Amino acid sequence: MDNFITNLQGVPLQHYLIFCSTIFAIGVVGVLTRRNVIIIMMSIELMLNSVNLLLAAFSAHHGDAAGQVFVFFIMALAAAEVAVGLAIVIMVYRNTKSLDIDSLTKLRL
Amino acid sequence: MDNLFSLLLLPLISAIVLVFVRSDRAKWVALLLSLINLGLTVPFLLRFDPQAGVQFEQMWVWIERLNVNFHIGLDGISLPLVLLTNGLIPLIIATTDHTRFKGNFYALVLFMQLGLLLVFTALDAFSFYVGWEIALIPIYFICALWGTGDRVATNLKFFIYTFAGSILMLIGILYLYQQTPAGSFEWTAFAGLNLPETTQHWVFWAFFLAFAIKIPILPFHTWQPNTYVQAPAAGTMLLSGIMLKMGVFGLIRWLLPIAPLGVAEYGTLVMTLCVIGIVYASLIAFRQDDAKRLIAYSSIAHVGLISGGVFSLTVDGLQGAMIQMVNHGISVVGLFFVIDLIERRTGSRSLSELGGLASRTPKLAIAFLILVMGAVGLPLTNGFIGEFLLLKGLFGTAGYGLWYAVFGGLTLILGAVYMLRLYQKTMLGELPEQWFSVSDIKSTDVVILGILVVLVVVIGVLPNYLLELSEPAINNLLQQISFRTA
Amino acid sequence: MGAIITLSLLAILLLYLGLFKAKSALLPVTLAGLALAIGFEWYGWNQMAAPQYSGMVLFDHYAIAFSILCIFIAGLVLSLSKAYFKAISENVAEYYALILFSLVGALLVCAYHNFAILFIGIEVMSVALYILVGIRKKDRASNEAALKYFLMGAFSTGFLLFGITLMYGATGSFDLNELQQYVRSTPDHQISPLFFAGILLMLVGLCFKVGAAPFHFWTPDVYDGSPILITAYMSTVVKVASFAGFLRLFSMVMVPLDGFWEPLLLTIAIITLFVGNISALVQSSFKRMLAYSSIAHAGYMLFAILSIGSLSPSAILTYGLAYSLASVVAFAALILVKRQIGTDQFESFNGLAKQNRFLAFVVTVAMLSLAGIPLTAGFIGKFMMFGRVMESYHTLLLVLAAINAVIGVCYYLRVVVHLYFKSVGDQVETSAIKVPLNFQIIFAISILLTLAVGVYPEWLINLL
Amino acid sequence: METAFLLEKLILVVVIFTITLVIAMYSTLAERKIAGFMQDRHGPDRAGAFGILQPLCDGGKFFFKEEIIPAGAHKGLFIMGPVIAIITACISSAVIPWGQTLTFGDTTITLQVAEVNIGVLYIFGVIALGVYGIMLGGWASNNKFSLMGAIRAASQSISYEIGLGLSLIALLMVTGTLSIGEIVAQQSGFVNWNIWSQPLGFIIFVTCAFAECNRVPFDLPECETELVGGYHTEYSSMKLGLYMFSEYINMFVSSALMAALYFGGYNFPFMHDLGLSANWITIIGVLVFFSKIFAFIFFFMWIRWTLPRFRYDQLMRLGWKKLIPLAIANIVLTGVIILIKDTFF
Amino acid sequence: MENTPFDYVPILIQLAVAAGFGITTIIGTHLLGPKVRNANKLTSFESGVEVIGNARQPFSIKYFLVAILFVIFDIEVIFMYPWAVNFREFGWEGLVQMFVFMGLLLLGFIYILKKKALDWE
Repeated sequence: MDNFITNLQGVPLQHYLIFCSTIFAIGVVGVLTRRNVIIIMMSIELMLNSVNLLLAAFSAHHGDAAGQVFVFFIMALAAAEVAVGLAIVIMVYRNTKSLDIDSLTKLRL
Repeated sequence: MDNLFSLLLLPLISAIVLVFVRSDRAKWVALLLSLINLGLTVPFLLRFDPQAGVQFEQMWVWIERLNVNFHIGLDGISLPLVLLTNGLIPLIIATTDHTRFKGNFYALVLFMQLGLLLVFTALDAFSFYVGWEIALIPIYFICALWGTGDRVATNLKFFIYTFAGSILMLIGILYLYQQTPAGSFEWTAFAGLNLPETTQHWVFWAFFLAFAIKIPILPFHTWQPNTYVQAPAAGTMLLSGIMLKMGVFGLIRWLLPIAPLGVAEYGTLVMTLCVIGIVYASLIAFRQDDAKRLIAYSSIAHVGLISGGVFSLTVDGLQGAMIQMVNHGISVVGLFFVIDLIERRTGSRSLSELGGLASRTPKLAIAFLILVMGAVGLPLTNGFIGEFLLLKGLFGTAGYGLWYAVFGGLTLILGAVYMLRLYQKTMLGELPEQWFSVSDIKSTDVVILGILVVLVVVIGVLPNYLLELSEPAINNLLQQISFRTA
Repeated sequence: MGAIITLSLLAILLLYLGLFKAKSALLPVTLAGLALAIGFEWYGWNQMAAPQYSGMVLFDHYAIAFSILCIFIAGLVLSLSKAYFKAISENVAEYYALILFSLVGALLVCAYHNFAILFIGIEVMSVALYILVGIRKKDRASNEAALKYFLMGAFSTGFLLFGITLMYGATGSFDLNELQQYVRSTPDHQISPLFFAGILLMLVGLCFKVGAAPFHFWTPDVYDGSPILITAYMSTVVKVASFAGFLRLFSMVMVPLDGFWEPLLLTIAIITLFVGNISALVQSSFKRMLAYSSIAHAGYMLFAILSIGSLSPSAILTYGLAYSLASVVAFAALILVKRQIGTDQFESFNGLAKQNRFLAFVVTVAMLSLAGIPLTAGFIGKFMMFGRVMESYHTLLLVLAAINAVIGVCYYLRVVVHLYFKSVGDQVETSAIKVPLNFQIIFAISILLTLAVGVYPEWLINLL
Repeated sequence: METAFLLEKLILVVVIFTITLVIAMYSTLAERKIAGFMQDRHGPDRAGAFGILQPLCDGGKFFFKEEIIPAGAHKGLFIMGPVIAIITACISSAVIPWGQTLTFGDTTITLQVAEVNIGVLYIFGVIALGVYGIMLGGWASNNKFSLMGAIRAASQSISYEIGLGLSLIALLMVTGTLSIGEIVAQQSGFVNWNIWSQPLGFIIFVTCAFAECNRVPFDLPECETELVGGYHTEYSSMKLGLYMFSEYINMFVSSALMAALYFGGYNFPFMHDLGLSANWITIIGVLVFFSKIFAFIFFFMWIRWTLPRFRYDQLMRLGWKKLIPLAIANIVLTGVIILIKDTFF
Repeated sequence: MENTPFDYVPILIQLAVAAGFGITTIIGTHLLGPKVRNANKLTSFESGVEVIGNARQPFSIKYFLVAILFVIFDIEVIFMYPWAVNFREFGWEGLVQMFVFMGLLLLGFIYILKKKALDWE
């Protein structure tokens, strides 16, 4: 039990780094491979939140509050972004009745 | 009255004025303005001292941070071309049909004059490049807007070719700019560079391609015949009479002093190209049915010879090139005008359809004959002295001089053949029935042709005046080169 | 800061004007506000430039010049919008407000001195645009463009943020000065690998934002699907501001590490040029052509970052101004033509020269400027870019750029060809296109400025 | 040491959990009894004296009823809904200080499960999670009434969460800490209770708490006259029981919060003047705290039979247009007054 | 008061207990209750009427609007927490700054109200 607690308190920075990078990578892969718009948005959120976590970890590591303040900024703007994004998704859904990104073929590349 | 800038400013102002002249009088306004500009040129000619190097210099800082100056001046090499430009532009304007062209056409012509003059007077590479490019835009529009046939594709090709060449030149200029110690675009700074040999090779190609496309020298000439044929007569005159001299001028003014080692390395190759071009173009010219196309090819042959003269790196060759540039300008403008007059009267340029017009148009026939003689280079015409000097220069070229001279000399013979065929097929022989009603040229046209004919003869008889203008400059240049290559 | 506050308040004021149905006051108020903002920036020019607000922003000459440029271009776009917005939606006030919000973001990006502000600026700039892109609610193309822009924008933000975070992890600061200190004082081999990874990710994020290949694939679709004026705004103000931010980061912090990122950026620049130009060449739609050409121009603008020097800022400023002016003209002309003909294909420009000489002339000058022909601002921009590259002897890049310049000329001339040499088809009535007064003024200003910069660029280049 | 500490906390958790469950169970009885009292009738009185065993019978019945999962439902989510509801309801009490410390020889026991310094944020976060249980259940049921109820519940609870948060901000400005333990500790005696400095904030908080608990007059998510059973229309047996439980637990926790944040928690008047030992003060404090909680629970039930249910538009209007501006005004007022006091007095 | 991650462990315990309770009861009823199923019983309840269509249909955009507004306002509220806790230290200057922030928020809020985003007809 004691061991468990010391471990909890002393997680090395590398672990956060690897953990967050993994989540970030999962997010990126999600964006690139999934076809459903909502899931893509969730993947993007995953990316942003991994960043938040890492920022908080770094902030604690450096003993510098700026990192946490940055997290606040990210949260606020991510919220704004999601608000707009969801509105766009709904708008698209109303017109196409589909959330599949592949069905959006009006504009060709 | 030695403000050289006014020479450049006037065409610009004239062009702007002419945009707003919408009536039939545009031609006369343009003619008047261009004649004023010609008049302004005269004082420079009178006060010019051939021995004194670059004169009438004017320099303003253009972009300080980049060391770009607006730097213009005249020397023995540029003065004849300025004269040629300012002399030919009024003539070309005079040849146009005032009912067909509105103010915007003349505005373009005068705007082009600005570009041309800037090219010929620039002593700063940036100014030179700007002039080089802005001469291109108006001629593109002239050819494309008033041209005939598949003008869009043809002119696109023309534009792309020349633009590609000039972009290469821009890279070369920027490279040299980096090489100069203080970061300067000045011609003197460029010419004073002592670049390593391999670098000079690269620089040579960067500049040479731009000039070669413009001239055009053999493998880069493919844009030329169609463009000439499809352009309106005035456009063709501008292109062949003045614009292609930009290329030759560039060779003499920029390429030779900057990359003498490059010239030494590739001179033989270029000379060979020129000579092949001469023979090739002449042979093709001989087979043409379209009179305009025939002259277009003859033009390739002639400029091939001129470029050959430049690369011969002899006084004679360069002097010949200088005077022949002027001569060719006069002749080719005259010839194209004649063809245009014929076409306006008969509606045809086809040698197989035409014939025997001399009986109906005696004045035209006489002028045409003299112009053809000039183009062929008979003694006592302007062509003679030019071609003579050029061949002499070719002969004097180190290495394969004899061969160049022999093949270059073919121009004279072949030129005589196709030019006389042109004359014979149009003016002599039996007059087809449909041309019975063809009338002779009007008095204005007589005046224009008269001036051209007089020029052909005068320069033919008294070439020394022109030669003396450029001789010191050429000598100086050659000394520099030999000093640098040694 | 005065300008940023002015614009934010202005945007809110506009929203309220919209609420109280004072629609006719919108444009005058907006323009007055923009003028006031420029006045503030102007006033700040002679002030001592030091990082303000806890080192968050820095209003040096660099920031002010780019800010003024952004405000000016936005003013041009907004002046064109009078009738245009009314035609596509009833929420006119929101248009103005959103564009102004986006402009505020752009100004922040120009003036940031801390990654927090960079991030906020980019987001404010983009979020407003997500809405604007999709403002035509019933139009599927507009919908699709909005969705794609949003997804790609958010995606790239993720990369940018991860990059920022890693740099923060390496240095413990978001402040540009401190990052600079870190890079300068640490020997190369001791710089944390996190920092390099951060550079990489930020590079990806920024390239997304400026639409550089291979992260460009959203650009054509988004530009194509958006309402024309929004496209004009995006391809000018947003692009200029993004590049200003991009350059500021690299010139302040990254210069000592150029061995690391230069090859990458070089590759990106080359790919961008070729992708942009070759794709633009094969388009049949004028709007799409402009979209791809904007990718190509991003490639040219990368040159200044690739070879950072004392002239880079003015190079980007000049190029940005030239490109923006020409783009505004091109898009404005497209609006007029599309209103008449109903399509944004090249064909709709057919024979325009016969119907409206002024319009044709204006478009021609814009195209020549985009192509980089002397005596237009575009040439000066391109010349400076080429000069930058030559200074660091990327001769191969320069040769490739020359090839691209030639390709560029092909498609820009194609417009000219359609303007002057193609005849109007039978299907369209040949009634002359009318150019409203505000369009005339904008055209005149843009073209005069293009020519003025082209002939005498000294003042512009000396600014920075 | 750590093991002992954890053991102690485990015991505390189990005790509190049990108390919570018991209170929740008997709240159901209390509700019916109070309803009866208000309507002048008896209420349940068969099972045991005064129906005292009624909640046990109800509980037993829940266990032995058939559980039905509709064919069109999403099975996993359908089961997860009530579990999440009960979990979020139960864990929110973790940061509430039930009393001061008890000392037995060397050991000191704090009557608070987790002494974290961000207690208010924790509460706020857990409350926000509460909506998931309802939303999942309603959506998974694949029933129109359920979905409607769930959406209403979600939209209602998030609307009032803003008011809740804003009213708390004013409180935090007064207290200057996020730790509930400290907030309560500051209110020792009677005059220090936050209700005196934050009357408006309290009213807003209470209103929002009612809405968060889906209590009348804000019980639109399950209003039987419109939506049958609302989000739990399709639920039966213990899953329904869990939803019910979670509601009553929520009510209990809200009451505890109100008592702790505004009414001094375990503090009572003259507590330090009676000359009692610390342990006794703690024990009395706990009792006082629970009596305050019961008073609020009674208040909840009292309101139920006093006010009629809102219409949905009225509900939204109240939340957005009245409470939020009011809460902001409260913040402004609090800030200005505090600063004037600090500066001039 | 210094907090360590350790202080949060009791919360985990409580979480475990609560989850254990929930899951146990669910499993318990599953084992105890009778299982007499038929198709009729398993259809969704629509007041005894034939079930029409899927329940998961698009619903009023207003709910969505509320959700979005919540997300935005809630974030703004989060911003105020750190300020509120330390508000005495910031003094008048901090107050004015926060008032500016709230003023802007309020302007947005009024805009929303005026746009009738929160009116249910």
